[in-house]
Amino acid sequence: MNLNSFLLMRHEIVLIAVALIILIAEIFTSDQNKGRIRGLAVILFAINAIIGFLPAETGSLFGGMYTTVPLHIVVKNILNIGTLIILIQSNTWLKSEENSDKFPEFYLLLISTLVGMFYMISAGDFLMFYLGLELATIPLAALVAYDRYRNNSAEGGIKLILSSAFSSGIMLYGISMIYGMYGSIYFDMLNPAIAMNSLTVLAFIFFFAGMAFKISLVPFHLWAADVYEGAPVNVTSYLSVISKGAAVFILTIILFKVFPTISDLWQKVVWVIAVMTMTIGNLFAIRQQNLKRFIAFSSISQAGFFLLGVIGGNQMGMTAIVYYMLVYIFSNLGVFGVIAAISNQSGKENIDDYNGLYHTNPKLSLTMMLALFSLAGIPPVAGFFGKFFLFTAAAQKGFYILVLIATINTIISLYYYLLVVKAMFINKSETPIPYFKSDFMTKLGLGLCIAGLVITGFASGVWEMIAKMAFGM
Amino acid sequence: MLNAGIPMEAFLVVSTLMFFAGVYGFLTRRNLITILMSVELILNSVNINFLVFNRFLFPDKLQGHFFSLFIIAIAAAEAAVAIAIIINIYRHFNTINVENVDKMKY
Amino acid sequence: MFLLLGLTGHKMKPAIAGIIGTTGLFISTLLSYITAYKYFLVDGKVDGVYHKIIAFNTVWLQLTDKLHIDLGVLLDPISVMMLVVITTVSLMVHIYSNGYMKGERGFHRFFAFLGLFSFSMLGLVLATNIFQMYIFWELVGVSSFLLISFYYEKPSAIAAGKKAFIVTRFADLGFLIGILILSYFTETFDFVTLTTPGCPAIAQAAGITFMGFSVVTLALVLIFMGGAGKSAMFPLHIWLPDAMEGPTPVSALIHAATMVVAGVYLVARLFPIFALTSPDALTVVAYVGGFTSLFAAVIACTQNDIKRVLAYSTMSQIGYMMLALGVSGYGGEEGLGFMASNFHLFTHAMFKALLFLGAGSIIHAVHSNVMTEMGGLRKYLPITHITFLIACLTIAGVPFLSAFFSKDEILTAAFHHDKVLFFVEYAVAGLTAFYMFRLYFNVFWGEDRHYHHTPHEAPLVMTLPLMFLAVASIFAGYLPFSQLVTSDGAGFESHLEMPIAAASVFIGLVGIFVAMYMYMKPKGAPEKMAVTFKNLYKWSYNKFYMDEVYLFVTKRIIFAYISRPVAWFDRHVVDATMNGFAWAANYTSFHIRDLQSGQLQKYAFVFISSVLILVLSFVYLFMN
Amino acid sequence: MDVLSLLVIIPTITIIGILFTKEKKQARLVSAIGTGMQLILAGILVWMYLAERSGGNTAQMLFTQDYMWYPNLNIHYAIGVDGISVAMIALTAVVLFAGVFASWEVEFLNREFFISLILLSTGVFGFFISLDLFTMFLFYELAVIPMYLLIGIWGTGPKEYSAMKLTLMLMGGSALLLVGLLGIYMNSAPAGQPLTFNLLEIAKVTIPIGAQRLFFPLTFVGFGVLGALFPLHTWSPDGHASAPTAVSMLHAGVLMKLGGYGCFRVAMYLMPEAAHEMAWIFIILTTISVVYGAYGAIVQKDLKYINAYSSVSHCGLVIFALLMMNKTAMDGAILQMISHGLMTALFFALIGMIYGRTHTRNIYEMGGLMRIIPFLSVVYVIAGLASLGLPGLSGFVAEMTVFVGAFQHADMFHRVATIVVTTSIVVTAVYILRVVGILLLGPIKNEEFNHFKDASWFEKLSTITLLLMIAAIGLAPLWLSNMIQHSLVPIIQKLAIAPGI
Amino acid sequence: MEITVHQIMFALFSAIILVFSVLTVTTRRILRAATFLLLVLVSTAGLYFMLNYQFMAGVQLTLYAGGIVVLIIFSILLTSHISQKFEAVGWRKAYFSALASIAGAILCITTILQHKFQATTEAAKEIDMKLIGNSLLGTGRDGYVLPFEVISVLLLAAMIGAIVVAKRKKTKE
Repeated sequence: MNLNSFLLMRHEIVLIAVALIILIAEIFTSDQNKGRIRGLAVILFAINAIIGFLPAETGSLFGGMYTTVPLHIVVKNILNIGTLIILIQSNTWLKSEENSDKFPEFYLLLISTLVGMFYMISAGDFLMFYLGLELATIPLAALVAYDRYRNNSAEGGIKLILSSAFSSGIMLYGISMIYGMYGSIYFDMLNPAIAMNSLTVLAFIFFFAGMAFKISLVPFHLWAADVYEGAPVNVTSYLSVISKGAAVFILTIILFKVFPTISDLWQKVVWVIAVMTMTIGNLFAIRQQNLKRFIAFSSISQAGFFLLGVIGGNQMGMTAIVYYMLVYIFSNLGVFGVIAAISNQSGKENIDDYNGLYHTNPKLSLTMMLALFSLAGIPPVAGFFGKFFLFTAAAQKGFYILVLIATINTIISLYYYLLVVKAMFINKSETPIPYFKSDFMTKLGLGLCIAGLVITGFASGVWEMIAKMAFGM
Repeated sequence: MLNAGIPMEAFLVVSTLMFFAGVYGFLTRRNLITILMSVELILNSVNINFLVFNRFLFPDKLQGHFFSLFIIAIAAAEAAVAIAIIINIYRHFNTINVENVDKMKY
Repeated sequence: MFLLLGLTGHKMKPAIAGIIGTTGLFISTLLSYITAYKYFLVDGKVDGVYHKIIAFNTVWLQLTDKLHIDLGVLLDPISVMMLVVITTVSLMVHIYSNGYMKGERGFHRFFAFLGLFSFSMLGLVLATNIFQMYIFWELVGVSSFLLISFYYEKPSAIAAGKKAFIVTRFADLGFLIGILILSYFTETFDFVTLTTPGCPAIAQAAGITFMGFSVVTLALVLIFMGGAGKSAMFPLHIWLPDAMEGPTPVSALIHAATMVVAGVYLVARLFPIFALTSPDALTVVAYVGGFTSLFAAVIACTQNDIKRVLAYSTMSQIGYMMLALGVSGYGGEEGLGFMASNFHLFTHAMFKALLFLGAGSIIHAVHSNVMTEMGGLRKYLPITHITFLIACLTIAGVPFLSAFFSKDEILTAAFHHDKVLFFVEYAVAGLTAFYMFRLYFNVFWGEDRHYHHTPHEAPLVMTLPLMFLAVASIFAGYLPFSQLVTSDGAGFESHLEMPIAAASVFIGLVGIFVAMYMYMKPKGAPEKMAVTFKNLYKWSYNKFYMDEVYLFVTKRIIFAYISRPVAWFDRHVVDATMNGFAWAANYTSFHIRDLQSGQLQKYAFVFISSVLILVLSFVYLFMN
Repeated sequence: MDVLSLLVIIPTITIIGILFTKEKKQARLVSAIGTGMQLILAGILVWMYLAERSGGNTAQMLFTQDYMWYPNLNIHYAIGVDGISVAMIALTAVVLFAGVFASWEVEFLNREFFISLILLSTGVFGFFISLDLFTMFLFYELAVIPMYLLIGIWGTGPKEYSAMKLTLMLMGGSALLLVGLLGIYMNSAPAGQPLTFNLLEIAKVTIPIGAQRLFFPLTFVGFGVLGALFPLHTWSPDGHASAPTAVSMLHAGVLMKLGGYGCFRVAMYLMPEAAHEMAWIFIILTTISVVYGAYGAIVQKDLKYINAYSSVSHCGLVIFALLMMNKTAMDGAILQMISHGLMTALFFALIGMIYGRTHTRNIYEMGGLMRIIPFLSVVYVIAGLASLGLPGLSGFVAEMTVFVGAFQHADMFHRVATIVVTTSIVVTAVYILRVVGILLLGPIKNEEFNHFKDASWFEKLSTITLLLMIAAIGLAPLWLSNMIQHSLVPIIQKLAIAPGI
Repeated sequence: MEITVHQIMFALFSAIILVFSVLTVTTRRILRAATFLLLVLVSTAGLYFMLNYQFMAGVQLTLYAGGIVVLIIFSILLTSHISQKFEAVGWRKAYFSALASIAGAILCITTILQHKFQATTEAAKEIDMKLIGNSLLGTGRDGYVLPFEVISVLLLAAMIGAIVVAKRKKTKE
């Protein structure tokens, strides 16, 4: 073990460094100059994201507690990009008066949760996994409750932290049983050992429930909508995009790495859960008025689509998941970017408020429409490709009925996405949201999303790269 | 061995019962703080599991032992944040009755 | 060789003025005369038989490897004869219309339609294959529709046009299915192949039976249905009387002389198959023809609208022709009926066109076509009067006028074949004479009515065709038809059978005299008659309620019991099911909302119970 | 650049061009130029195609291009055309061109309107040139989705409801289709060889019968929804009734053809055994469709509803004919697609123009239009005649080919179905004449109507373009029929090899 | 089988744990609940002693009993009156929760009891502080330096989070 091998943990280390620099900067800047920290944070994070793309070695550290493979790096980079966009988007909001005394903490908390996710991704044993999970959750609860002046924010925070504690309790119970049965917490030791028996089933399901909670799969999703609604917009986007994406990926690799011997079991579980998630998420989304809540349910159902890749249980599925994660980041952040921009400007978050938006703010509406279409899986935006590949992955394993249910669910989801489109383009309003000029950061954030949406699909290179990495797994 | 004559399953039964006592508490208590206490019960029972397994089945490595150590640490951190939020809730709602914290629904 | 395709040019021509249309048709007429001349006289018979000549043929649409629709020109005795008939009558009508339609709105349109019609009709008769015939058959139907609804602001005209089109369309459906069946079994559309006696395709198809009938019979009956539709045979006749809503020249052209005989032509065209393969089908033709002729004659006796009288008379006469075909055999003497039918077709075209144009002239003068508003017109309309009288005499079968010959041939053929039909026709001959002279006397004799202005004779452009046709009506009977137009192309000697001829002349004269007695001077006799045969009169006056039956079928059954329920079903069942899915989604969505109660503990409860349920189900799923 | 990709590129460039326009006039001018070029290109394509064929090129697909897109999944951007696609492309170009002129006077958000319209057409063109099922599906969805906005924003009546219904039902169809396509993909190559989406490649293998039984219905119904297969046609009346003129034209005229085209090009071509096995179900459904649509049309009061039901009937005939699986019937099906595309587009254009004047589509509120707007009325009558199958116009050619072809089927069931289907020609006549009678003929019902002006130049251009095509096909169908029949050969062969029931 | 001291101790601790666990979640006085929790935690430490995990027992006592419970009591004092008595739990909620919990407990226990854990083959290790220390800072397999570092980040983040959330408004004077 030498210094060089620490570079394997480059992503995490750089992130922690960024966090520390921000912390130090906060301490040593006067109140007048604090505003610059925002710029600093974005720049630092951008640098971090770029560093992430530098070629890296792979391997494992700490006796297998930390492993990194190319695919991990890809996923981390994707999460970096997503977080970068969120940071850019949240700039306007953090500028506001009410956040003036605490916005540097926002960066700290956000980055620490990202670190948690990175560790989860690279975890080689259940302990690291659990620590990463908590690191990705506890500060997040603080972030949800960040907006001290709103009841909803606090309510969201308490709901998140208590239910996550509850779920991690259940998950730990499962892990403890696995440990008891197979005598290790290391993934590489467990992998061949796990066999099918009823206690394993119990333990697996307890564990799975914990993960499902994190991804907000039905029926473990109930916290999600309330928390999403309560949280500040940018935190919601972080929750629904980065946190969820990471969790899905982690679930997948754990299923692949730890439980391949009982894939019969978990494929069935995932099947059931996927169907429920897609359907119930959609059914709830239909009748939402608050856009954040709306997107909360929509992203619940999106999580169900991710499971189509999970159930495939092969490289194809893995690639599809990672690819869709990227697409999903762009799409959902596009939606959230618009919601945030409008929410910051006018405080309006209801679908009805968006009536006639196209006539006053055409560019925002178009962005929103493209992003929604991407979520619904409509060409030519990237969501189409993402969904298609997910379906292909599931179909490859012969889960045609599941694919059929999923495609039917895309129709339901299309319905409610179209409701928003309808509000913006078709409905007339006496008092539409007036025209406003977005600042540079908002434009940049949305621009990145649009570019991502348009390019990701047509440029097959992205997919190919991920596929190559996934095959290396 | 200090535990001679006591079957491992007995420990597990105790911990499981404790676990579900915690679950019951989580499901029924009205006060947010008591809910937090229930969570502690749950985590505690998990700790017992880890330690028991470690001691009875895999004594030569300390994996379970350290796992529960970290769980305790995390429980503390969690409690800290949770209590901070609870206090915040108290400021907003003037109560910490969980049933009143339901402004967002459907 | 005959440049007949030049006729095609007609349709393209927008017929900006009647002159162009007339001129164009005049050229076609000349061409067709030349054709007839060359075909019958110059080329003449080969081996004593008129051969079918394919003047021109090109593949229009390749369907299967064997089936293809061609466009071409087929010349044989009947088609050449039809050519002459059509061009002649059409030319007359064109000339006549120049006067009749003067000052009407849409004068060009009228000539354009007339041109289209003539083109289609020629295409029909010259068709080399049954599908080409069908094509032009449809075109004829459409142009007929257009011409009937010419006065498109008059609701009755629109209704009549619609009715004509739909009824014939319905009949065409039978035609089409017949074609499908025939072509399926014989694998050809081509007339020459089909009508060659002993054609192997037919012979082979004849062996195949379906529900007890030979498929050929089935096909032929269906095809005859098409013919019956166009030729207004019972029960598909109902459109014809209404079609009189069209301008009178149109009635003359389409509904007297040309289009309505298309059905006869069709049967004649396929005659070898009928006669040789499927006598059953031929019997159907005969009886339908016979019944229609009687039925129509009875109705004609009671109608008041002069054009309607003529329309029913047309039906009756076409019934004659059909019957003649039906009782005919194939070849030589046996084919007397065939010859007679075509003969009658020819003569009928002349005198019926004359009658209609005459009627047009009367209407032109009186501005009404109701008989009771006319009377004593002989003073005002001398030329019309004379020509009309000639026509009436002809149709009544007065000796030495053209119809006398053709009708007697038919009666002869019927007499030798089927006595029942013979007596029917015999009665019809009497009725015909009666109703024609009822018309004649009512219009030209009797008292003067109060006219808005004094009726005056039509201009020369209108009377000239009358005169020409009158001449034709008189002398057409002297054409040696039995030499020219026969079932197998070979000629035979025909001669009058005196007893039959005498009897028919007698019955005709009886009819004339009865009419003269009743209508020449108003004596109230008709009313007495009407009272005596009250029910018969009433039924006949109301056309045996056929229209009502149709109305019932269409309005009540098709509209009320098929279409409306279909539309309702579509909206309230099929569509509602689709909407039902959406509704169900919303409904479920609403009813599961309590799941999301905002209560943290309920969430946890769902969480833990889901976990337990999953465990329970999967443990037992896997342990068993 | 190859000629086929240009078909997709020109619309894209047009869209970009419209984005840069400032004024309404410019926007429509650019659209007109773009679609005009597209029309010319389609013409050139037809010419090139015929030249190639007469030059003795007998490849199944011409002008093929193949670019690897997703090597990992073996997804290509593969394009190529045969006679059928060429015909459909020409149809699309004509209808699009006419559509742009028919919507010349769209005022509200006109740039967006033209963009959506052309985007839709891009999808259609792309669909017809695709040889790769993936790109085909992509273009298919691309063609469907702009409909929502087009109907929702520029439509009339209960436009939001209709737009939503149409979009959802069509996307529902594509949901089934997607599963079907994936199923085909998964069985597209023998074990061990790379899977493929390429149509021609898949055609070379025989998909296992078990898989066929599963995926044929999915694919067929998936496409069938767009082809208004009973009982999944209900989007059609509402959708068409609410859509703006050009959209109805393009949708009924072209988009519905995607359904039929997909049915045989994908479902039947690739899965012939299952097609044989299950044809009877769909024959019954389409027979119902044909007759039912026609009867449904009789009692409608709204012009567009009449036409929509008539489309259900006509499109039902398309699929019906396809299912007969012989050359003639399929030839007829394609002719019917083209013919129906043209005449229904013409109908909708006219209805739009009439509506633009009278502001009602209820036939009982109108009457005597012949006198007021003779040009439009005459064209309407001709369109009507084409619809009821008058010889000399395209409808007749198509219908007769279908009937004769369908009747050639050796099986009694098929022939009986054919006879049932033929009865629709009478019913068609009834509803067409009913409309003509009430709408155009008769006395003028409303005094205000007297002020109407007859067609303006762009309306004339729009209608005459379509009319000419209808007449051209009706008068000289042989070249088109030959072009189609030649291209049908491989499909027929594949169907013929497959064992019957 | 004679009853050993250990068994008696175990029975005692278990009894305390179970009874007070239930009491913790059922008592209607909040401070009592906290006290009962403390008792449970202490008895758990007792169990750890029995298992020969002195270090863990110590941590349990200090961190859990000493830290968390105190934190909880503080917050109780901040947010409630000491003598405050809760209303009784609604019967439906209690009933269903109890049902779920009991069912869960039965399910888990039967499953556990059915399962035959593999008997140990390893020699018990004496756990002294040195071993614990070495393991905690070890970098190889069964070394826990990485979790150790990560949890420090976690604690930092949690601290910041707690501060951010609990910070009062700046007074704008």
